[in-house]
Amino acid sequence: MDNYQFKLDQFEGPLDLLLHLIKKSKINIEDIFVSEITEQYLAYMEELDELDMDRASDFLTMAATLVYIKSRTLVPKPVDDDELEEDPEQELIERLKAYKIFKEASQGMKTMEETARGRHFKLPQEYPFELDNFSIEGATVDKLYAAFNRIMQRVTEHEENPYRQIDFAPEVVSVRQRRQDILDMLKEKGTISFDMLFEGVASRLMMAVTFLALLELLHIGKIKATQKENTDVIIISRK
Amino acid sequence: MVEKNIENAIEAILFVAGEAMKISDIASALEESEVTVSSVADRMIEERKKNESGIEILRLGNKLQLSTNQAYEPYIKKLFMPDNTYTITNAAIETLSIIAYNQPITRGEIEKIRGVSCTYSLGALLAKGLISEAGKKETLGHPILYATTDEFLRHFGLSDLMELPKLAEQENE
Amino acid sequence: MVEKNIENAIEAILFVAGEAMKISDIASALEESEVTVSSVADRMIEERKKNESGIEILRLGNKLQLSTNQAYEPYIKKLFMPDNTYTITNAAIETLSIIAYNQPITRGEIEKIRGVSCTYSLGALLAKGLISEAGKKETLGHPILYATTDEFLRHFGLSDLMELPKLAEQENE
Repeated sequence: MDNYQFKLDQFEGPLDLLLHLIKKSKINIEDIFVSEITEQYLAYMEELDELDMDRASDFLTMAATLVYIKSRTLVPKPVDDDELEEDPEQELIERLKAYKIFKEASQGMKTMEETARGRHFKLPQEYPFELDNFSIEGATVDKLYAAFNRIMQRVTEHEENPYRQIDFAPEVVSVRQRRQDILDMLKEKGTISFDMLFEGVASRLMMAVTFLALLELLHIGKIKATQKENTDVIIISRK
Repeated sequence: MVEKNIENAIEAILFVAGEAMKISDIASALEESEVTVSSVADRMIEERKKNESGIEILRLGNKLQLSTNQAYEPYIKKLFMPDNTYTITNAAIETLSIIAYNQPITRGEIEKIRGVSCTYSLGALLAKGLISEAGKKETLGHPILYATTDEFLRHFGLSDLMELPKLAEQENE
Repeated sequence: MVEKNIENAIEAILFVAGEAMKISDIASALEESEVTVSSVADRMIEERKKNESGIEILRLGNKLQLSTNQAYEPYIKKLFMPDNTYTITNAAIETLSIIAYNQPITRGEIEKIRGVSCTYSLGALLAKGLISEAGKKETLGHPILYATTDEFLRHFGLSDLMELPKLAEQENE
């Protein structure tokens, strides 16, 4: 191991450390158990002198997993029940692959954050506007006191739930349900645009379900889709 | 700087400012002369009037400020009018109560509590002499501090700020 | 309503609102269809981009919001020295990217992917308003689901979650 002061803080967790070792050894994720990675990982663990137990426990659990997997290769496997048991080796490889995807995605997000920096927004305007007409005749200390308490009340409520929420469609919806949704939307609005159907739809699954529902409805002739020009919005209406 | 760029920069600056900005301050930020900024502003005001833009530029003496075009007031009323009981006076009293209990305080701090821009109600309270400027805060940008006046005490029949009713949380202390 | 009037009214409404406004709410105030308002908005966005306007319109999912054009940030910094340029730590951004691509998602599911406890970074992301609770999962223990917010879209300059770059695995499909 290099003369390299290892710090736990440099890594976002055991998977991050493993990815780092894999990258340094220039091997594929699939090859970690035929390589020296386990030994390198354990060597890192031994270097830890001051353990931040909270963080280190994740790293130590992973060390145990790695040792267990390594030991399995040394002892003969029982013949039968192998099929039923989930292969911990394969599982770890899958986890590493999944983690790697998000690690890379988060690096992409850093770049996006950088480019988006420097926008400014404004507070809502005070309304009503015509403050020239305002009069505080008759305003008493009690009224002043009540106003302040009212604001404090509002601030407290705001703090309890300070996050604006995006409305999400439920994750798992059947094509049948989605078909009904589309018909309901048409009943309410008369016509809808193709894009409106996908507004606020966050998952690919949900998009696919929506699209399938649309195709089915077109197929059975319950709805029709029209478009003036090639690039124009597609309008969906009932037949 | 190209004139189009000056226009756009003025627009962005006024948007962030939220209140009236001195033409001289804008000019020095853009490293342009006051005369240039002033004449560009005049053209912008003219153009927005002609186009009946939703956002207008107002010239208040040597200052500029963004404002909505009154022509669209009916739509704004429909969307934002809280309810009939919430009057202009309520907005001003809210702002005044925050100042009374937290003076001296900056516009930014008041807005943070109320969650809305307070330029209008501060202006109205200043005009009525209920609050006044009370120096500048020793932080970045040196924002103006506001405090209540003697007129405020007179109006509310107080001889001293100590006579303001205690707040619920202070009572518990 | 003439299209030019719709444009101006949208502008005025967004100015008063400050925060993101639903296209559907704007449409009902203007007594126009959502489709109309949406397409007028698209044209306004386009035009402001082309003109490098100081004030831009952002589309955040099914909402619209006014924002300054980043190009004029240097002048705004000079005048106001605003302190809104926070960045996110690596741990938090990992957690955030998992949420962004898999929302709504529980803490347990995030931790399974990251392999470490995420209590800390979830707290930081909630405090910054980049994520919010989005209901509970219909499984044992009813764990809280997390999803990204409008602030998330704004912070990363996205108008829609669909604009997130594709994941490596999806490209291979």
